[in-house]
Amino acid sequence: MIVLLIIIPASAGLAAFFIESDRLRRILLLATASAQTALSLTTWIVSPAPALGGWLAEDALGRLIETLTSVLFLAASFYAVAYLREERRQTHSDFEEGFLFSNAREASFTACLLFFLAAMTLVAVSQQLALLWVAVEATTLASAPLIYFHRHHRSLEATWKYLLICSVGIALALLGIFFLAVAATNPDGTTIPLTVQDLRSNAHHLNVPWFRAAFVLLLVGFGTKMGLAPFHTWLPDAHSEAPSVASALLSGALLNCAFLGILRAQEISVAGGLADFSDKLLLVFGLISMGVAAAFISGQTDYKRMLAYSSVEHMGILAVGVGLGGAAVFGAVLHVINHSLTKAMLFLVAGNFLAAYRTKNSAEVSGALSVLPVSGVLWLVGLLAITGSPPFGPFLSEFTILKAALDHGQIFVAVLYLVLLAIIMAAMAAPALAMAQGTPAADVKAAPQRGLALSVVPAMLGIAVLVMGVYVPPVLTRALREAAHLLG
Amino acid sequence: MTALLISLLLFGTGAAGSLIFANRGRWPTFIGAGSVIVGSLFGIVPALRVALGAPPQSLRIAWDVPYGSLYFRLDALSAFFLLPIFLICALAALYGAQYLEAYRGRKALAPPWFFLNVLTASMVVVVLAHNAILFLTAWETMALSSFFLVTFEDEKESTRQAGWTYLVASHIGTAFLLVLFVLLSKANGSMDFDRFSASAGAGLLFVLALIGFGTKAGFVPLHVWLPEAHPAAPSHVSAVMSAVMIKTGIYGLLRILTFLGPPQAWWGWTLCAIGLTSGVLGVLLALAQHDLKRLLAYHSVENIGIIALGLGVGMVGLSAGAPFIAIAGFAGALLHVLNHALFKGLLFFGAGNVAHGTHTREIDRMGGLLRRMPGTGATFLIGAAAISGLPPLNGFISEFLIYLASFKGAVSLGASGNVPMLAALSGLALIGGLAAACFAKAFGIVFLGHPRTEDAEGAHEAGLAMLAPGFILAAGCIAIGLFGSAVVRSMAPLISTVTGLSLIPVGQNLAEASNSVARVGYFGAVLIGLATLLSLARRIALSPRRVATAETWGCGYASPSPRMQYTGASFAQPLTEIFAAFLQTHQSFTGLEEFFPQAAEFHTHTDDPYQSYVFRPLFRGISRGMTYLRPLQQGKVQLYVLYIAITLLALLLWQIS
Amino acid sequence: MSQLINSILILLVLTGFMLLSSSRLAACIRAIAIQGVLLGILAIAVQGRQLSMAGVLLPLSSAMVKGFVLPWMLLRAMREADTVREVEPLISYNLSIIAGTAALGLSLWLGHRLQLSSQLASSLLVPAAFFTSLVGMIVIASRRKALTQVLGYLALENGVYAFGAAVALRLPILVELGILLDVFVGVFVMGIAIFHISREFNHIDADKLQALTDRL
Amino acid sequence: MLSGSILPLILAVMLAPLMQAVITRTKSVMAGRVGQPLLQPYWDLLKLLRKGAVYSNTTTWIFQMGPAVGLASVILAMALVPFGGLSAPFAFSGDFVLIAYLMGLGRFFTVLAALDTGSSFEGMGASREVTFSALAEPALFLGLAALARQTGLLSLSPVLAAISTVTWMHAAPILSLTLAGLIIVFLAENARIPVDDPTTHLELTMIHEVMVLDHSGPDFAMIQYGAALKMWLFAAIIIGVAAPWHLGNRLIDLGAALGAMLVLGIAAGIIESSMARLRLLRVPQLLLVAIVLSALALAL
Repeated sequence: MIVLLIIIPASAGLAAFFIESDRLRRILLLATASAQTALSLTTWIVSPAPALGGWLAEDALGRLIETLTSVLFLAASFYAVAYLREERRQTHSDFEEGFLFSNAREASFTACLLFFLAAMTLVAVSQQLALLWVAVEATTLASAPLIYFHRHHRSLEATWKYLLICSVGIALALLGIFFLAVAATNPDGTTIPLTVQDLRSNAHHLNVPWFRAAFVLLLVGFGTKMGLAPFHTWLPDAHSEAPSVASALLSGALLNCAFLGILRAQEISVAGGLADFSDKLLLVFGLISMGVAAAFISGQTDYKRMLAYSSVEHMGILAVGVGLGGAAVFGAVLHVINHSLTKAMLFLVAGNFLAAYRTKNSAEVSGALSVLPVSGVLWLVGLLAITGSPPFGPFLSEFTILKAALDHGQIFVAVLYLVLLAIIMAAMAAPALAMAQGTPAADVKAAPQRGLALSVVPAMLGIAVLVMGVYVPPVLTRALREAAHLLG
Repeated sequence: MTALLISLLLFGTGAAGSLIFANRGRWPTFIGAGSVIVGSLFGIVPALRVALGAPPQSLRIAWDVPYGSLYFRLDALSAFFLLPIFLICALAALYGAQYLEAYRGRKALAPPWFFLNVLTASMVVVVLAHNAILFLTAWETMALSSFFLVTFEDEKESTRQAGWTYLVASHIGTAFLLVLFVLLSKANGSMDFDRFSASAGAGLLFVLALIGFGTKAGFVPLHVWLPEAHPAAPSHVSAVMSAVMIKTGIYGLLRILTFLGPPQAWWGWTLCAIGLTSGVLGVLLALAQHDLKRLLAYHSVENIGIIALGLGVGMVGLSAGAPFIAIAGFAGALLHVLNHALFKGLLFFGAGNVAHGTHTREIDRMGGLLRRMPGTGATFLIGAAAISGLPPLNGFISEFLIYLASFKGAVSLGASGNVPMLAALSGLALIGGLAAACFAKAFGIVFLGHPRTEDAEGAHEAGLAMLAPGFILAAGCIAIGLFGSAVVRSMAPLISTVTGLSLIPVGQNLAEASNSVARVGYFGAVLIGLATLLSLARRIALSPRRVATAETWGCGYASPSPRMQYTGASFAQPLTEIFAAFLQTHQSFTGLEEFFPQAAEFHTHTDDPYQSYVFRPLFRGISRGMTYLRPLQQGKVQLYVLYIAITLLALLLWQIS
Repeated sequence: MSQLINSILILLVLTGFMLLSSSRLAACIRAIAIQGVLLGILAIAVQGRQLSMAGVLLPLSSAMVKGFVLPWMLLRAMREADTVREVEPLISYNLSIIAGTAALGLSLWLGHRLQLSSQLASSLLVPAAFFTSLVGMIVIASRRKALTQVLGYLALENGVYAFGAAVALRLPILVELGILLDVFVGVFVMGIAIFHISREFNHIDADKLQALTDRL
Repeated sequence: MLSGSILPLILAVMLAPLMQAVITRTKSVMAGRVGQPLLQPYWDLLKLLRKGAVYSNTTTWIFQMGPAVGLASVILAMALVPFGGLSAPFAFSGDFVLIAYLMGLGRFFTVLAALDTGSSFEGMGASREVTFSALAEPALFLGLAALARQTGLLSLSPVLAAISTVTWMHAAPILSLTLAGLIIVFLAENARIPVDDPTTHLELTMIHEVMVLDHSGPDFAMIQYGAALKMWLFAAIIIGVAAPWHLGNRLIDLGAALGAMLVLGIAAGIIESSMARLRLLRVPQLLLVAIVLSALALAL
């Protein structure tokens, strides 16, 4: 069953390459996405048997991330189909510099989407760290072409930076895994296998200096992919240049997968009683990320970049949550879900804005509420949700983290956390409100959104965000508890 | 409780309905306004019962969010705050139903009705909530829905600016509340109010509450959002926000006090100081305004200041173990909460009628409206007299109680306690005088004399639905003014909830205070009688005589013109001169030159000093500081990889060695 | 045996300096190729007595890929993009070498801090591997051409692999293959990217890629 | 219901105009003139009551209501003021607050009536009136608070009853400070020199009188009478502090009080004829002095 979760999208991706007819391929995309979601939902009822001698298995954490990924992918795929239908034209004129450019072959785009899904699923379910590494690197390779969908120099630049920086980071992560292998080698030469389960159960036998080094390397490596400052540098470029549906997946799903890599390391360090060491690092980088995000969000004129930096901020929040430990971990895992839903919605809405206003400069966007009523409302909802105001999901998770910080007497962390959140809120609200409200510029005509999905999909996500704010299903709570339990 | 739940349900359905039938002509108006009115009628009954001493009711339902539970509790305190909420919201709905018609065709009318229902519901939940998560959710929902109502006319730049200020202010205020509630729940984990305990230093908690709730209530200097937001909003929304929404801040403060145990003296001193600054600065800034609704907004700051003074006096009394001072002080403050709701709602409705009739909010462009809008004028006059604390109206009753408490304190408390009392005394006196001056200006310039512009010339009276609320509230002002003693006596359960004193002594002290109030009431009645008698007498005296009408005597000046009348600015000028230091009024004057001078121009404009000298610079500074980090994102991939390398090495050096 | 290992490791370090100091792209590519081959040998050498079939085949294949396939691809990319065959560093060669020396010192310190328990591996292993990775990063950070940055990435990868080859004996084949595949595909994709870059800018300077920034 | 004697009220209603007459008489004597008969104010009132009236066609019912409300409020305030050892008809704790605010009510309506005419002169007068009264109010309250503090009582009649020559013995400085403050308030509230000049009507420096320019006939009568009552009220309080002879014999006490009133009236007259009006800009300073004096009295 787990294998299916990986085989289905992979093979579908392979098929997508060679299918000529657009209709058929789109149907395939939707079908795969639906099948994947259905399958991953069934794993909640019947937990699947481990495969490859326990290398592929679903623990609470993995299942959570995997389900989230496939759900987001389902949403994204519906959006993508409508989006691709609109992008069918041969050449497009760039709205920033006016040159003409063409898009990548839709076939390869779809294929890469599916491979991307397969890779992310593999990340979620692989218990063997080296395998997990392989999967993470695979996500990079599969998603790079997505960023380069619009064939012009800016997207190319973004792609290049993404590739290079992430590859470097991931290479370091590999070194980290090797260090871990060393740490897992007992003096008598016997070694602990590199599966999370074994490492946790034997965590106390790990060689501490090597493990510390390993953890540092893993943090830097996966942190690069996850977008922790100061390794986040690829993130704003990639998110702002990729087509919005890709941005949504990058922010909503990919970052979580990278985060999972760090979480695995954290699991081990917690089990090994080294929590206070790894917690410190996570706290430091979490706060740094929030600070950097605050700095770049204030006065940010490109609304897609603004969203990207907000992703950096929220990755920071996740790191802080895990670093605080205790109840905060629960909050962090919950925040993974909330952030993914909200941010995916925001990016999709941003895509609609982009289509209607043909500019990424928030100063040139106004009156969205009257031009694109649905998207406009969702934009405001997203803004409020992402800045952590009730009654939306992120508030609950962010509050849980804050509470833990104060309960643990981490006053400094709590204060800094609140101050940065406040700054970011104030900085995001100004441009975001100006975009939604006011009267639209004369030349902007209410572009009739042809594809219904373009507004329905974000609306669905918006509803989900709202629901998560007023009702966290007990089954989910239980899963979150379980997951948090792994992380101490 | 069930009645309250039903009313909440009604608000919910109203909200939903007004959206669902958004493009069915007048349906949203009927549904939205109807639900608010009917829901309020449902809810006001149990509120009244509990406020008058019925036992508290509570309802706790499990809620599947972290730390959350749907825990509602209706005790005397919540009930007391529910009354104005229901009353004003219902009247505002009635008013809005007609007021918003002016926008039909230009704007979608469904959203304001949706948000009005949400706002009402959330305010109700705020005062009922007995669980922090529930409270915070309702609290922020309240802020957001009112935000969307404020930005109803979002095509105006000023409105958007006001919206942003409001949103940011309430968000930051909420941040303090988060910390406050977490610290309160620290002792025994649960976020339910009845599990709260002031484990951490009560002083810190008090300060947090003061800032967090003070932002909503509009304590100086946290009031800056208020004079922006209230004028920007549609008038019925301004009424709701100013009359009841900001009072939820006072409610929150009182609710928190019930967790903190016996107050320390310095809390009372602090509140007195805040009240004094808010009151005096509020009324001074109000004096300097030219925009009628902005003027009213600053008066909200002033009245919040008076309330704070009352609370402060009460707390000093409580900490000094002087029950009468405590009880009279709190009673005055709480009664003023109710009274301010009445007359401020009335005034904002009146201001709405004026703006609606003249298409301007500039006081100096009005004049002579009393002849054109008799109903609005009469009610506005009553509101003006009431807010200036003049007998025989309700404003005087509450201020009288505070005076009584602070006189008592000045007389009986030692040097330890009587400084705040004297501050309260002279402060109240000064505030009272200035408020009277300000409303003499507001009413006199707007409603009396000649119309100053065509707008004022062509003003027309508002429709019935926009007049009725004013009359109802005016009746309320008079009623409390005459029969205040009954109200005061009935406040015993409330006061004992707030002060934690047992019911019997509270009752006795209230009875003592209400004796004086009763006398005041008699005097009010006699005053009305005597005044009518005298005016009848002069009518009789005049009846056989010749009564002529003529031009106003211009002291021999041949051809006076309406533009020569005293303007609001010139009326307030002597006072604004005296207090110029606090106001920082900007003047621009293109003077008279030569023998045959050209037309000269004179402008005065008073910004909020805190806004322009504290907060705006602060925010600008922060964002400027932030931009120093921008060069990090150079665009050079080489640099980016270098960051990684350096960080990695630094970490290794830090962690491995 | 350890003599052989040590000499390989020393050669690895030397190729690192070669990469830093040589001014011609082709030379750099050659250095990388040599590293690839060395790693293959190293991987076999460390296994000492208990040689397995896979234990030989895998290193050989990796040596093939890293020593011949990738270099060939890169040379081809270089020709296609027919640019200046100069490395065009951002910092002088001497400075690069000094940086390299510093890196070497750091690696030695690290090797001193982190002792390998496994008796097979030589004490030089950690420093050499780490040094190679650092060299890779130095190259990426200090060179102008996109192509050179790929080389840097390969060097980094080689360093990691060297370490892996030496210590992670029991890494399952599947994983080894996966890693190898990833490196290969990665470089392949980068090659494509370079191809596009050269077409887009008819130049492969990474300098040209500075449009996206938040400078004010 | 009735908590004291009705007499103080009756005396005030009857004798109030007389006090003004005393002041004017003193002034004319000082100026070496014979001066008008002491009953002149009464004749004036009667004459006004018998006249018709001219209303500006700008004005509304506010204008006609103003004088009635003004007079009614001052009469009611009077019902709370004791005189000559007799406690006021009504007394309850906090009643001086009511006194002050009844004055405020009267002022409020006088000001509105002035603004109702739309005349810039009356507007100016109104503006000045509210300015000075806003400053006079704290002074008054602090003064009253000082008295309350001194006696430990919260109602005017008992307070004044409690002040006696004995009190003066041991609290002379406090009482004299308070008294000074109250006298300044008295001058300001009753539009006397040095704050205001009741005898001129058209100078731009006018305050109170210019507000009532447009009133005529019975309305003006009510205003004049109200002004007289107001003066009596303050005077009564002042002598209640300054001349606290309570010998027990009601008649003697009353006579003493009336004598004190006479003296006060003459004193006011002397001040007026010996002093010039202050420049308007100085008036606030004078009132601030009053505030400081009362505050000092409290601090002692």
